[in-house]
Amino acid sequence: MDLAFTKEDENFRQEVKDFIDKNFPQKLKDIDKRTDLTREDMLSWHKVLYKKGWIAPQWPEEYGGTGWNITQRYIWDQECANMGTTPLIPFGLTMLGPVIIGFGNEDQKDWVLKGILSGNDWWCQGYSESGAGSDLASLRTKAEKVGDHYVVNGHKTWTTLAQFADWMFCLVRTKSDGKPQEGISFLLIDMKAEGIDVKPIITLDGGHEVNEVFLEDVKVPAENLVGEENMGWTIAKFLLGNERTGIAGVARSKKAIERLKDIASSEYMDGDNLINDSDFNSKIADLEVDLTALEYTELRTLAKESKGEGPGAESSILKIKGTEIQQRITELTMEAVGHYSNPYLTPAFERQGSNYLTIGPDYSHGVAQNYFNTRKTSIYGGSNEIQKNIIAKMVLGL
Amino acid sequence: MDLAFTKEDENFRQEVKDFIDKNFPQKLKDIDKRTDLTREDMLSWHKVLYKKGWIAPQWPEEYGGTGWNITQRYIWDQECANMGTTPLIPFGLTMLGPVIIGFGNEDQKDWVLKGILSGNDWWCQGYSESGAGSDLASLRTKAEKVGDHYVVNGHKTWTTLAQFADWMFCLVRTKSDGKPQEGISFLLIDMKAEGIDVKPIITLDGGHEVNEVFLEDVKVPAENLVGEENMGWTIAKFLLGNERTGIAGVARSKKAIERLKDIASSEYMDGDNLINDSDFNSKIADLEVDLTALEYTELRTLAKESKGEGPGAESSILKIKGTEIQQRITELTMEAVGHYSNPYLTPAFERQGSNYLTIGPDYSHGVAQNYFNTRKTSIYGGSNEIQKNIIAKMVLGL
Amino acid sequence: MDFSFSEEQTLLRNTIQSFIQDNYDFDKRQAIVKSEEGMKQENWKQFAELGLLGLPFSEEDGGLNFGSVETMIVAEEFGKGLVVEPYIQTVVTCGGFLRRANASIKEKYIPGVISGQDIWAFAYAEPQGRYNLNDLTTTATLDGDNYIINGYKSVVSGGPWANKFIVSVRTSGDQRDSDGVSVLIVDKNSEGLSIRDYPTVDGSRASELTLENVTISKDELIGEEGKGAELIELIVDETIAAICSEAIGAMKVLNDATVEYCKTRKQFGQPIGKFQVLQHRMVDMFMQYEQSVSMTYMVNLKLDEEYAERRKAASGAKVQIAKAAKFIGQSAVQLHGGMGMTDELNVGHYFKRLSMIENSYGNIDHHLKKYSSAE
Amino acid sequence: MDFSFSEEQTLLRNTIQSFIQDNYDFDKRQAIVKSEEGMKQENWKQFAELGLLGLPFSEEDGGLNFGSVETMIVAEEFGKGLVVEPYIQTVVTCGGFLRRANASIKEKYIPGVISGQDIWAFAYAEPQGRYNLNDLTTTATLDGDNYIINGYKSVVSGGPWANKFIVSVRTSGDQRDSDGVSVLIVDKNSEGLSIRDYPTVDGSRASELTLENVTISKDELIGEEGKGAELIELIVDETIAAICSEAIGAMKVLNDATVEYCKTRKQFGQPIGKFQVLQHRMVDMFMQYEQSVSMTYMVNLKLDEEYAERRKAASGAKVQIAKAAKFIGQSAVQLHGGMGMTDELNVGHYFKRLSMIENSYGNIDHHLKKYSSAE
Repeated sequence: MDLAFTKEDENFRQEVKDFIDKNFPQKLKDIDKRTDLTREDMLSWHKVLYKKGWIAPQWPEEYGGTGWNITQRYIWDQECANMGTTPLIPFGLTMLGPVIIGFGNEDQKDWVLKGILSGNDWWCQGYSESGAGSDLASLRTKAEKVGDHYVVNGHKTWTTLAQFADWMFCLVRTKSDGKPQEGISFLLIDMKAEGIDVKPIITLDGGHEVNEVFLEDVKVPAENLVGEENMGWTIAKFLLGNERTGIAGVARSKKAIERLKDIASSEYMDGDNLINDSDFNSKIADLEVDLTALEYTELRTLAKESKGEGPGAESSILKIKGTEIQQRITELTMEAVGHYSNPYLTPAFERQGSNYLTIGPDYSHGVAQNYFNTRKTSIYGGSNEIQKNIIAKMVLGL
Repeated sequence: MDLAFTKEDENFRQEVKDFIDKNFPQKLKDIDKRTDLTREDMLSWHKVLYKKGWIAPQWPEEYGGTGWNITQRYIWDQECANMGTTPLIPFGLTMLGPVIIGFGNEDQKDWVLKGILSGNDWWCQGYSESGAGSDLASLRTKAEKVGDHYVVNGHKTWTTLAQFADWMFCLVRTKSDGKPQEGISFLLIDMKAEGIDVKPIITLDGGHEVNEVFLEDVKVPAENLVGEENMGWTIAKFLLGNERTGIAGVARSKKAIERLKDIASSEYMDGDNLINDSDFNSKIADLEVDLTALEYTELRTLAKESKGEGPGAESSILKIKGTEIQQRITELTMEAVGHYSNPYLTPAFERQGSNYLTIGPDYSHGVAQNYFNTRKTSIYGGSNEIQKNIIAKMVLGL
Repeated sequence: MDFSFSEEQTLLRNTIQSFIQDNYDFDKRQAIVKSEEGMKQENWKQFAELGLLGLPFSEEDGGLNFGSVETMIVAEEFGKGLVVEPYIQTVVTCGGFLRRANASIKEKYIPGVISGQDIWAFAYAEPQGRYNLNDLTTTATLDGDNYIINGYKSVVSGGPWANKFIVSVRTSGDQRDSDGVSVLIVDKNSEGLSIRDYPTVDGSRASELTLENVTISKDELIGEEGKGAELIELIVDETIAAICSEAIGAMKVLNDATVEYCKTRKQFGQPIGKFQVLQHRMVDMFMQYEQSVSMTYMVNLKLDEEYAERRKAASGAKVQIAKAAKFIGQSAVQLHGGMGMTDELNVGHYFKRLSMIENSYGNIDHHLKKYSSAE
Repeated sequence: MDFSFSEEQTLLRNTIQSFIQDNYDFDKRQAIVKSEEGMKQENWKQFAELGLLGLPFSEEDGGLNFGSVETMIVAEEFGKGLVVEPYIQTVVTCGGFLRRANASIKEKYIPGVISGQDIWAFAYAEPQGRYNLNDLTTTATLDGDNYIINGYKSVVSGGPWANKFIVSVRTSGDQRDSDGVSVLIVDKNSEGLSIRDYPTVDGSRASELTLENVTISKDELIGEEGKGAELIELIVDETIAAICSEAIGAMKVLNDATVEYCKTRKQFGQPIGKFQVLQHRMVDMFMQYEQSVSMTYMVNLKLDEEYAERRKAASGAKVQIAKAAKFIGQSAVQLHGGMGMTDELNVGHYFKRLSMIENSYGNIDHHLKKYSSAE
């Protein structure tokens, strides 16, 4: 047992810092964080990392991974968060990539992984349906085999950033008798195919992140099936397990707490800074302790993983605690800015001729929206209640 | 809507105060609260109130109640708590009394109610069994009708203060087929009857409050059946509803918070009194707010009741919130005394020749035991989980 | 003690309920929120016709002389409809100041409130002041018969709709002294007053006010110069009582909607309301609501008590309501799943309004401190 | 970074587990607790034979030169058995002082610790001091070659079993100054020292110490006069790390027992572990446990870091462990129902021990404050 970083680790950290410092796109630094990013903005950092060969640390080296050990991956995450790099779009890198590596055929490994690594293909996730939220197995979008094609009909929802996507990996029903889990298949669908219609869902914070995707007689070549027909459930579960690991977001939460402390150091209360209020301070400290515990819980999980154990149901802990902490940070941040959490300042408002940036301190902009938006984290990706069911069953044997 | 006390209310309050002041037994004031009270001590205040006619405010006047309205009952509870009177034993007054009034025959009304009012009969409650905790309906103690007697065989547990009891009201199984709720009867059993054996259960705080009661071929006259045979379930539920109302303990929790504040005003932290610590203070204030809300929730429930509505499942709220608050008070009190929550000081220890009363401040004695003991409140009387099931079903219709 | 409503009060409640039913279903509410103006003048006229704008004023002043229980009823029902028109701001808060002012101010201004001609807003907050009502850098100095006001007021709720403002200023003393606080009436068209309007996250509107040598007659002073702190605290407590009433209305809608949704929405082959964990969560929501109702009744009935008792009632109620608002709001969204996150469903909008109520006129920590210092 | 245990460490864990299995099942433990002495000398001898009493001492001093991870393993396994013998007090706390003392003190005292001949206790708390280690009214004044000590020490854990005490005293400065704190060794038989022993609620023993002109040689000073505060804080942090380790052992037993009980105990026709609300409660217990394990590993690996990092590690761990101890302890009792309330079942005893750990060497509030001030 040992927490020390070796000389090599420290060298690696320096290399990472230097690289980010020199190569993180200037435009992303300048962009007002409150403005919606364009598709190209979102991909610009991805492309830099691709060129460097650092785009997929979590993949095996032979498929384009970095070959980093867990300490190096930990350092990488830390420095990315410290230096405020834009998060990468996870659908290809974190979700689909490992699925293709584990279940795809050689041909799929070739074109899908390449497209993900290069950033040429933007993927979205076709899992949820309006009748099937956390209960994935009850999905109804149907795929019928007709010659060398599947014909897909149905409706997906909560599809994040589908408005930008080139491709969708999609769970479809290929058999309707038997147990609901048994008739599901995993298809790769071209978003430009005829019969696909994407409609925005506006969320309560006013943002457009998620969509409905309607599929009407969409033709999908049979070679776009991943794994065997009707083994989609196995793949879906594998994918959800991977999704949960990334979701803890420890390094970014650390950064968000730093920001919260900065805000509390700027805000006043009875003539003193808010950060000096014992009650507020205790709440921050409590949050930091919880996050530190999560950090080490994640490290312990990664260490197990690197020995070939897991990720088991323990990764559900990371999802639950990670999202709880993210939500509490947004809550406390909203509390910190006081009255200035009220203004609803959007670019649209600015376009009406008012310079919204001059209302309230900079750091207050969007904190309420962020609080509202972050409520999703305990719902999406398998609600936290579902995660607890998984732990109860898989870990405690209840 | 109006919270004001009328002139008559204020006169009544003065009368109550004067009465308690003059008549609360001197011996009970002197008795060290940490010493186990004797049976006679426990009954002494009861007997004073009986003489005055104030022993059963919650009963209808015709059966010996006081005829007070809800405001007067509220004032009475407040003043008893303020003046620190010893709580009355609830088994006869709060639990059995209303059952006999509602379900008993004339003969039972006569002897049972008289014995309760006068304090001559000490009752205990024969509900729980080791196989049937919160799941009362699964009880197995059996009563067989043999001529003009029932012969009872079985085992009751968690029977509070059975060591002092003259009588036990007892749920027994009189029919074993059909739904489990349908074969239960409500019997009055003489604790001096042959075949009854009471064995103490020592709780984790070291106290002896609860017991096991073994019944072997106990003969119970058939006239001791309350209501009809096999209607015990209806009676049991009626009784549990009444039990919950009293359990909120608002006035006594108020007193306990006063005591907590006194302790926090005597304890030191970094040279100042603990009461001046913002974090600790906020915790007390938070508790007081919760208790005030509960006080008005109880008053609203009583007001409804006095109009003939309820007590419905709403009384489960009083049980849940009341016990949560009681538990938090004991928790904070333990926190307040700091290191001196550790000593385990008992009369037994004193009998070994050491004057335990001189270890730590007076107010620290027994606070940890009290904390441990109070954990029972969320378990007994229908666990708080069961109460929530009741609200979900009865109030929310889930 | 009595917890029942009079017939007259029940009638009042029915009136508001009919108004909401007819004019304020969720779609209509959203249309109002998204409109250019952000409120509906027609509704305001109807409030006047129904007598609501004169509720707390004495008969002498042309009002109905109703008490806090009636205000509670109106606010609670408005809370159920997520009404955005600035009733509390104009009638409860600014009306609270006006009805305690001298005869000439009453005469000058109260008729305009009751008739619906004027809309008022209370400009008290300042960027450095947080929830401390006496932390004021906005100053007014007497110059002959006029006050000259300089300063900045932030997040004035309902500001864009108001043509009159009540402004708290410092006329003497240090930045946070309670002595030296005064209350002035400022007209929207005053020279030197610049106003910047914006929408708020809960569908309402607010303004930033900059005051540069705004000059008003000294007759526009409410109460005694320098002695405004007590009055402000009293009226803020009355406002808190009204906001708590609004909150329990909103909570009730959210709780009912959540129970209803869980009874119909199916997952894993059964209504999700059959899952015990969700049942207990809804029970906790219900208990939080009941406790909030209790505190709301209590504060509305204790507004006329002596200071310490009123202080504990108001701060205690605000603490309970804020905790419940957070818990019920978050839980309702969570139990509605993805649907709870959408702009389309009403649930998120109740959640947003409750979230803003949480911190308005002081958050939990602020009121816990006020509670314990009020012995 | 590496989170695996070496073979040697696993061997050590197995050794302790065997000891617990053979000598410390619950009945045996209760017999020890209820005995006149309250601990078992035979066990202490066995600790010595197993080398446990020499664990942290350098080989030069006759010890095994093991680090905090080994101490963690021992304490964790002792926690599973609810071991009452004062291992942490003697070896970790007092041993921590001794191994940092000068050569002559080392030589004089360490062999007695390692051989099991001496039992030590740390007398630091005072009635007014709460968790502030520097809040001392017990004084020592130098008189020629002797210190003369006067004062009162409260709730000295393991006091009745100790024949040597390490006592924190004030040799100069004001009551709460960090300068002027010194650390002295006091023999049980010193004249002027009176000791009152009593049992504690968690099955251990403690003492009150009154010191009236207790005179000891100035050679019994550990470290420099007046400079003891830093050393004390360091050793208290090491003690906290060991207590956290003990706590995760106790939590593990409680969690396992609760899951097991809920699988077998039936109500309403099924094992109560089938009720979703209880399942999620047990999941929360499990998560609290995992988070506690993480913090315990962390603090044990960070004891040698620079001050701010060690401070955050120790206070952070204590906060997490205290929260988990409360939650797991209370939940285990609740889920065991009436049985959890009995003296007869082990559950209540783990709950009691965990409750005392919650506040020992500082409660949650204390450590949250220390955490945030350690930037």
